[in-house]
Amino acid sequence: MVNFWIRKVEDLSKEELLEIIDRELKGLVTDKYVPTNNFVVYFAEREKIPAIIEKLMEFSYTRLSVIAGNDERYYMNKLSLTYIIAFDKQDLYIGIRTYLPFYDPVAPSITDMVKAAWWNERENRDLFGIEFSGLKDKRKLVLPEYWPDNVHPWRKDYPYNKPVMDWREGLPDYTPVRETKDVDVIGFGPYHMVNDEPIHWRLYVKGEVIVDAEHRGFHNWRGIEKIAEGRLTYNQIPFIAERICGICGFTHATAYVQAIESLARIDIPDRARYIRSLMLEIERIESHLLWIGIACHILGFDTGFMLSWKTREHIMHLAEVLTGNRKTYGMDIVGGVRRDVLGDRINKAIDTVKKIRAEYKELYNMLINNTILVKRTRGVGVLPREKAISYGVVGPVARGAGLDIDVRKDHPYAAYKELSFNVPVYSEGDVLAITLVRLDEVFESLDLIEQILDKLPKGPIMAEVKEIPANKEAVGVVEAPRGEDIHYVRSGEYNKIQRWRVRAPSYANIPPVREMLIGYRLADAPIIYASVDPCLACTERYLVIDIETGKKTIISDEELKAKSRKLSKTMG
Amino acid sequence: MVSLGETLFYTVIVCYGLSMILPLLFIRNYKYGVRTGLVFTALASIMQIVLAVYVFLTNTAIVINDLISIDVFASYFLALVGLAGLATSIYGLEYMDLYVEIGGGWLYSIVFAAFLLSMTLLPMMKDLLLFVFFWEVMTLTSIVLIGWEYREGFVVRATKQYMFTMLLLNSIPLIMGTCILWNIYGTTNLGLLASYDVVKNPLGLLVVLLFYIAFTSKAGLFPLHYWLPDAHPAAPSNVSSLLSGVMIKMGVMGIIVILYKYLGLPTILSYLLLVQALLSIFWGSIKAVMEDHAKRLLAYSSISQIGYITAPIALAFIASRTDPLLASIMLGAGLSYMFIHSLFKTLLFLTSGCFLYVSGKIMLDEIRGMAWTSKTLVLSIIIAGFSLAGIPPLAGFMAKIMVYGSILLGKNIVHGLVVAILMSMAPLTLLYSIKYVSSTTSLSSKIELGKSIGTSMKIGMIIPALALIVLSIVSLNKFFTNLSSILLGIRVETIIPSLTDFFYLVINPYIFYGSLIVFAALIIAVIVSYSDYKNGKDIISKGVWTTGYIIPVNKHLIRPSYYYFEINKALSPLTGFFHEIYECLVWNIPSRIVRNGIARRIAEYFGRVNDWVWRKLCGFAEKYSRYEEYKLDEYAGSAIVSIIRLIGNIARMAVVSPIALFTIALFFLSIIMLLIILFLGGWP
Amino acid sequence: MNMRKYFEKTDKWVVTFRYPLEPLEPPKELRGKPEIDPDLCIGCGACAQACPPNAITVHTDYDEGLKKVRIFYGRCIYCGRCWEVCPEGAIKLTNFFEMATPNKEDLVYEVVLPLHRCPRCGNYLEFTERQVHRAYTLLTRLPEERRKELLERMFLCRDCRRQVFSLEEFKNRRRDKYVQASQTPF
Amino acid sequence: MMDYLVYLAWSIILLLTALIMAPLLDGVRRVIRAKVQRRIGPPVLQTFYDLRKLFGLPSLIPYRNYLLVLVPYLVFFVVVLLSILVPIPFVISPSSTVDIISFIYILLFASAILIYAALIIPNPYSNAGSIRELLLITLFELFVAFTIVGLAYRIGTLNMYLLGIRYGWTEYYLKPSTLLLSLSLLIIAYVEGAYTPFDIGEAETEVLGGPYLEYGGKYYGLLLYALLIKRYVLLALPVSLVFVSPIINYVADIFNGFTLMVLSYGLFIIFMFLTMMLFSVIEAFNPRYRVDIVYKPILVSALIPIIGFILGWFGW
Repeated sequence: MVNFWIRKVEDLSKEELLEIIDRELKGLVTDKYVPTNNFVVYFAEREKIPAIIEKLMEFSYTRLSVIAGNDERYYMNKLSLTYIIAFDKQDLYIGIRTYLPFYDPVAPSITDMVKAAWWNERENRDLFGIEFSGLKDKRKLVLPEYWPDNVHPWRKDYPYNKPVMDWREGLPDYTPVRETKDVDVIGFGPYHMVNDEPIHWRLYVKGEVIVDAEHRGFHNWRGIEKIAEGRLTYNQIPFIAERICGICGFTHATAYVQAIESLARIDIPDRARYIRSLMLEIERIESHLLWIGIACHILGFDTGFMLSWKTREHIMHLAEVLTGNRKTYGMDIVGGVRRDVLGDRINKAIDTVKKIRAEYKELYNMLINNTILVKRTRGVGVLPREKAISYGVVGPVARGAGLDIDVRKDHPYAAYKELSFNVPVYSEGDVLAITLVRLDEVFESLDLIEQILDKLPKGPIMAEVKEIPANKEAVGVVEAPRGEDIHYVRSGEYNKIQRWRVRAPSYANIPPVREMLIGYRLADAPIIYASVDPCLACTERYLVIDIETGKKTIISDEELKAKSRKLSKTMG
Repeated sequence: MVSLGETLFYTVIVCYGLSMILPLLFIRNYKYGVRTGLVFTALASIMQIVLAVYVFLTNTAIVINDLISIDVFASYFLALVGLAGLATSIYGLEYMDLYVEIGGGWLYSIVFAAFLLSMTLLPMMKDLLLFVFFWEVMTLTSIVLIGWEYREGFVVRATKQYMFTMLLLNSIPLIMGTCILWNIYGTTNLGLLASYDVVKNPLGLLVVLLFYIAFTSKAGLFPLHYWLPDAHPAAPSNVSSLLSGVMIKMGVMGIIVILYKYLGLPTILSYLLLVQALLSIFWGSIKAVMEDHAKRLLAYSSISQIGYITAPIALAFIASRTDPLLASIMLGAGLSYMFIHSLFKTLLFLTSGCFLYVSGKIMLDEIRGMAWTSKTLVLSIIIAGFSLAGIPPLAGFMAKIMVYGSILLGKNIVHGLVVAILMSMAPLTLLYSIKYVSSTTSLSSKIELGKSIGTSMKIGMIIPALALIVLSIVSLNKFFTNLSSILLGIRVETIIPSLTDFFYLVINPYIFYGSLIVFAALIIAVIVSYSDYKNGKDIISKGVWTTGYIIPVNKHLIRPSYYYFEINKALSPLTGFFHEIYECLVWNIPSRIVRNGIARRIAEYFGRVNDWVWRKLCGFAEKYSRYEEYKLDEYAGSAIVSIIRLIGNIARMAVVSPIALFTIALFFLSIIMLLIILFLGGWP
Repeated sequence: MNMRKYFEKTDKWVVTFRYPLEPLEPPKELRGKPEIDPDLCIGCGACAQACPPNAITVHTDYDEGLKKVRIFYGRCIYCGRCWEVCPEGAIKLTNFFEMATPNKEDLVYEVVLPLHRCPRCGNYLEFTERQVHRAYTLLTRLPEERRKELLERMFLCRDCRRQVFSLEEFKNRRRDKYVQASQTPF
Repeated sequence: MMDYLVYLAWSIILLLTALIMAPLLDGVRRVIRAKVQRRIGPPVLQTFYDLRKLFGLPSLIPYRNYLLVLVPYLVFFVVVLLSILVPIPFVISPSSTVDIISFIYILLFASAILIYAALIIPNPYSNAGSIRELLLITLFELFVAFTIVGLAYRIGTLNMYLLGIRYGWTEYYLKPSTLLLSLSLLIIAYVEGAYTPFDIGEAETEVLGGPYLEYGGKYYGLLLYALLIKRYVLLALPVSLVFVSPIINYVADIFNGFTLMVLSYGLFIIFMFLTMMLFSVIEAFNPRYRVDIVYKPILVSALIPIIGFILGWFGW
C-alpha cells in the first residue's frame, strides 16, 4: 500500500486525495467538518490518533505541521487537540481533532512515529496540562523548571494579566538527561557570542567533537497568544502579531489576517494582495541578507558581514519609504493593507531593486569564490532527507535537504498564483546547501519584486469589515524567510479570538539542530546552529513588557533629540 | 699510601656495602629495613658526587688498578648517578611505605643499592669482563625492582617482557661478544683491545654488531624500545625514575665508551644510530601524546628524549674522522642533554610517584588537580615539565638549543636536515609535557585527600629541581665540550674563538643572555604580581564563566585524555599495527616457549627444596628458642629462614618463576660482587 | 575571491557616517512620533479605543474638571491607528524618531482639556467643552424648531435634564418621541 | 663605557617604540580593515583608548590563584623585554647577544605560558582554544624550523644583529633562495601573529576568545597588550631583514654610524606601517580556518622554506 501511495499521491488532485483519505480513515474518524476550502477537520477518538497519523504519514511526504491544543470547556467542558497535517502538493491542511475529558487529559504520544510532534506535545503538556502517554522526554519545554506543576497558563481559567510568580526570580536552572561519565560538558548559551537571542545548548564533547547535545530554550516566552485571546479585538492583533518577530514580523501579521479573512469569507482587493506580496518579498530579502551577514561574521569573515548589511540597508530604506518604517511595517489589517504604493515610489522601488541586484551579484561571487568559506560549510551539519521529513522541517532547511516545498507554490496566497518564480532545491543537506538556497532565493525575490511592481493592478486597497463570525476556525499560512509560518485561529464572540496558535518556522527547524550537531566539532556548532536561521522570537512568542505610565512632563523635541543624541554618544 | 680520591672511592663502596648488609638486621621490620638501606645509599651518592667533583677539579684520572680507573668521563657519570641516586634514596624513605604489605624491605634495599652501585661502577671499568659482569648485575637488579609489585598482573607481564628482552638482547650478545673477543685477542682489557683494530676483523665486526644491539636495546632506541613503556611504569616510582633517568643512559654510555672509544664504531652504524634516534624521537613523541597513563607518558617521553640525546652523538661519531672539533662540540651537546634530561626525568617520575602516594591513582584524568596538595609538588612539576618541553629559560631549553646549535656548526646538508627535523618535532614534546603538567596542576577539582606527601619526598624532589634551576642559569657547555674533547683526545679552547660569529651560543661558555631576559621578566613579574596578589582588593574571582547556566566544574572542561582527540583517532591505526607486531614478536612467542619450557620445572623444584629447608630450619629454631644464649642464633636462623621462605614463595608462583631464578642468582651475585670489589681494591 | 574586482568600485567608497555627531535625515514617509494638536483635540478618546498597545489613555478627573488625553511614547508602536481614527485630524505622525532618553518621564505627553460644567447644578459632565461645542456646531444642520428644543437641554447634565424636562415630557410628548429623546446623549 | 651607554640608550628607545608602536599598528590595522569594509572605522588611537579603559576596570580572574595573577604579567614583561632584541640593521642593541632560535623560542615561551594558564582553568572554551593554539604551533613548527635552518645556511649566521646586517648584502639578497626565505619570514609573522585566517585559537565567535576568556579588566589588558607587542616583534623581524636591511646596506658607505642608525630606525618605522597595511588588507579578505582544515595549507606552504633551504645550500 505504501509504495502505491508513494507513486501516486504526487499528482492527485485535491478532491481525489480527499476521497482517498475518507476511504482510508473510515472507521477511525467519527465526523468531518470543512471550515475553509483548504482546511478539513476530522474528529476522532483519542485512542485512534496514532493509527490515523500513521496512515496519513504513509502518503509520500506529508508533514505534521502543528498540534494546536485548545481549552473548550466554555462550549463542551473538554480540552481538545488538533493535529494539523500538511499535504503540500494539493494545497490541503488536514486537521485531526480529538476531545479529551477535563478530568483526565491524556493523549497517546506520536513522537516516536513523527519527530515533529516532539516539541508540540511538550508544549501542550506545559501549557494545557495534557499528558502524553509514552512520551519519553519528561523535560519542560516552555515553562521554567521552577514553575508550579499544577498551573497551566493557557487554560481559560488562568487570567492573562496575572502571573502566579515573577519571571525574573530564580537562576536559570536545567537538569540534564545524559549521564556524563565519558564526555565533557559545554554550556553553549544563553549568553554566548553568537546567540543574538537567548538559547541554551548543552553540548557533550570528546575533545572538540560533539557527541550529544540537549536544548533548553523559551527563556523569553511570555504568552503573546494569551494576550491576544484575552483582551485584544481581532483588528488590533495584526499589530501585536507583527511584533512576534523583529525580522519576519510581516509574515506573522499576514498569516493572521489571512486566517481571519478565510474564516470570515472576506475576499480582499487585488491591489492589496499584490502589495502584501511586495512587502513579503522585501522582508524576505532583508532577512536573507541579514542572515548572510551573520553567517559571515560567525565564520570570521567580517567583510562579507559588512557588505551584505550595506546591501541590506537599501532594502530597509525602500521599506521605510513604502511603509513608513524600516521594520514592523504595520501594513496589514483584516481586509487589506493600510498604505498604498503611490506616485514615484514605484520608480524608486525599481531603482532600488536594480541597485541591490548589482551590489548583490558582487557579494554573491565574492562569497561563492571564497575557498575557505566553502570549506568551512561543505559537509558540515548534514541533515539527511529522512530525518528532515520526520522532523517536518520547512523553508531553506528543507529545500537544502532535497525537499521541494514552498508555501508560495504549494499553498498559493497573496498574489503568488499570478507570479512566476522558481524554488531552488539542493540535496546535500549540509550548511553549504542551505546557504546556497538562501543566496539563490534573494535573486528570485528581486525578480518577484520587479514582476509585482510591473503588474500592480489598480483599485482599492481595503475591503470594509464590520464583524467576524463567531466559533469559526481557519489556518493562515505564509512562506516566511525561514519557512512555513502557520497560524491556527478560532474566532470567539464579540470580535475576539478564542484560540490563536502561532507555529513559526523556527519552531519546526530548531529541534533537528540536535541531530545536525552530533559528530561535528565545537568550531562548527555556531554555524550549524545559525544555519537554520533560528528566530527565537518567533519560536517563543515574546511580548512587549508592560511599562507603567509616568507622570506628566512635556519636553520639547529639540531637548529630546539632544538627550537621545547625547545618550547614544555615551553608549557608542 | 691511599690517596684522597681512592679514599673517597672506597667510602662510596663501603657505604653501598653497608646499605646492603645492615638491612639484614631489620628483617622483621619493613620500614627500618628500607630506611637503613636508603640512608646509606644516600650517603654513598653524596660521597660519589664529591668524588666526581674532586676528579673534575683535579682533572686527573684516579687509577685504582688496571681494571678500575676513574677518569673525567667516568666522573661525569658518577655525578649523574649520584644526583639521581641521592634524590631517589631520600624520596624513597617515606615513599616506600606504600609497599609495606609486599614486605621484604631489607631485600629491597639490598637490590636498590646493588643497582645503584653497578651503575656507579660501570663507567669505571677498564676490563670488558667486569663491565659485562656489572652490566648483568644492573640488569638483574632492575628486573627484581621492576617486578617488585609481583602481585599486579601488568607488573608481572612487564617484568617478564623486560627479562626476555634483556636475556636475548643484552646478556647473550654481551657474553657472546666478550667470549669471541677473548678467543681472538686473548684479553678482555679494553685498553689493549683498543690497540687492536677490532673492526677490521670480521668476527670483531660481529662483536661490534652484538654490542650495538645490546646497548641500543638498553638505551631504548626505536626498534628495540618496546619493553620500556611497560617496564618503567611497573616499578616503584623512585626506581622508575632511576630507570628512566640513569639506566637507559648506560646504553648510550656503552655506545660511547665501549663501541666508539675502545672497539671502534663503523660509520654505517653511526648513520644507523642517527636514523634510530630520529625514529625514536618521532615514535616516542606521538605515543606520549596519545598516552593517558602518567608514568607511561613519561616513559614514552624518555624514548623520544633518548633520541634527542643520541642524534648529536651519532653525528659526532660521523664527523669525528674529518672534524674532531665539531665532533667534540656535538658530543658535548649530547652529554649536556643527557645530564639535564636525567635530572628532569628523575624529577618527573618522582612527582608522578607523589600521586600514587596520596591517592593510588595514576591516570591523568583521575589525578587532575592533585598536585595542589603541596606547593613543592606544583613547583617541581612546572619546572621539570617545562624543562622537558624545552621552554626558556629552563635547563631543558639550554640543552635543546645547544644540540641545535652544535649540529648547525656542521656545514653539511645532513646537519641542516637533522636540525630541521629535531626542531619540527620539538613541539610534540610541548604537547605531551603540557598535557602532564596542566592536568596535574589543574584548578578544576579541589580534592580533599587524607594523606599529604612527606617531607623526605619533598626534599627528594627539591634536589633535582634546584639542580635544574642552577643549570638553567649557569650553562656547563664549556665543561661538556671539554669533557668530550678529552674523550676524543683533542684540545678545543684554542680553536673555538674563530667560530664566534657563526653561532653565539655554543661558544658563550657561562651564561646565556636569552634566558637572562626571561629571568629578568620573571623577576619583575613576580615582584609586581605578588604585591598585586597580596593587596589586590580589586581582584574579583567568582569562578569560571559557564555562559549562564550552572554546570559542575569537574565536568565543565576538556579532560586531558581528550586534549588531542583527533590526533589519537588519526594515528591509532598506525600505532595499533605496530602494537600488534610487537605483541606477537616479544610477548606471545617467548611466553609460550617459557610456559612449556624448563623454567616452570625449575621453579617447582626450587619450591620443593625450599619447603624442605624451611621445615628443617624452623624446627631448629623452635627447638633452641627457649634458651637465652641461642637468641642471637634464633635471629640469625630466622633471617635465613625468611630469606628462603621468600625465595620459595617467589619460586612457587609459576607466573613469576623466572624472576625467582634471578632473585636467587642476584643474592649470591651481590655477595660475590662485594668480595670482588674489596679484594680488587687490594684491601687486606 | 576576486580582490581586483572588489576594489574597482565607482560610487562613494565609505558608506557609513558618524550618526550621533552628524544629523540623520529620515524620509518624509517615516511613521515617527505621533503628536496631538492641543488646539484641535476634543478629547473624544477614539484614539485611545483604537490604540493596540494602550499607549494613548484617557483619564477623566471630575474634581478638577479636567480630561487628560495622555500618550506615552514608551509604549507607542508607531502604527498610526490613532492618526487614522481621529475625527478631528488632531493627531499627526511626525517623522521625528530620536526618542532615546535616560528617564521615562520625558516620553509622556498630555493634552489637558476642561470638562463641561452643567450650568444648572454645577457638576462636571464626562464630556469636554470642546465635545459639547462640536455637538453644538453639528446642530446647525438641523431644522429650526428641532434645534431650539435640543438647545434647551444639550448643556445640562443627565439628572438636570431628567428633573427639568420629565414633567412636560409626560404631558405633551408621544411615547416614542420620549424614548428617542432620552436615548440621544444630550 | 660609551658603548654601554649607546646600548642602554637604544634599548630604552626600542622598548618605548614597542610600547607605543604596538597599539598604533593595531589602530592602523583596524582603520585599514574598516576602509576595506567600506566603513569609517575607529580612530587610529582607538586601541589606546581600549587599553586605557581595560586598565581602569577591576581585574577579573576565575580563582584567587597566584599562577593566574602571575601569568599575565609574565607574558607581558617577556614580550616587552623581547622587543629590545629586534634586529634593526646597524642599530647597536642587545640583539647581538642572542640568536634567532632563542628569539623564536622565547616567543614560544610567551604563548606556552598563556596556554598552560588557560589549560588549568576548568573552562572548555579556553581549553579548546589553547589546544587549537598548541596544534597550530605544532603544525607550523616545520615551516619555522626550515626557515631558521635556511637562514643559517644562506646567511651563515643566526646571531640577530649579524642577520640584520648581512641579510641585505647583495651577494645574499638577490638570490631566489633568499627571496623564498623572505617570503617565509613574512608568513611566519602572519601566522604566529594570529591574524584572521589563523586566529583559530582566539576565535571570538567559536570559543569566545579561547585562552583570554577567563581574564578580565587589567589582566586582559595586559594580555592584549602582550599580544599586540608580540605581533609587533614578529613583524619587526621580517621588516628589518627583508625591507630595511638591503636599503641600509645600499647607503651604508655614504653615511657615518649615528646617521645610519637613525636612518635605519626611520625606515624600520615606515616599513612597519606599510607591512601592517598589507597584512590588514589580506586579513580583511579571509574567513577563519578550522583546525582540521588548516593543516593542509600550512604543511604545503612549508615547501617554500624547504626549497629555499635546498637552493641556499647549493648557493643559488
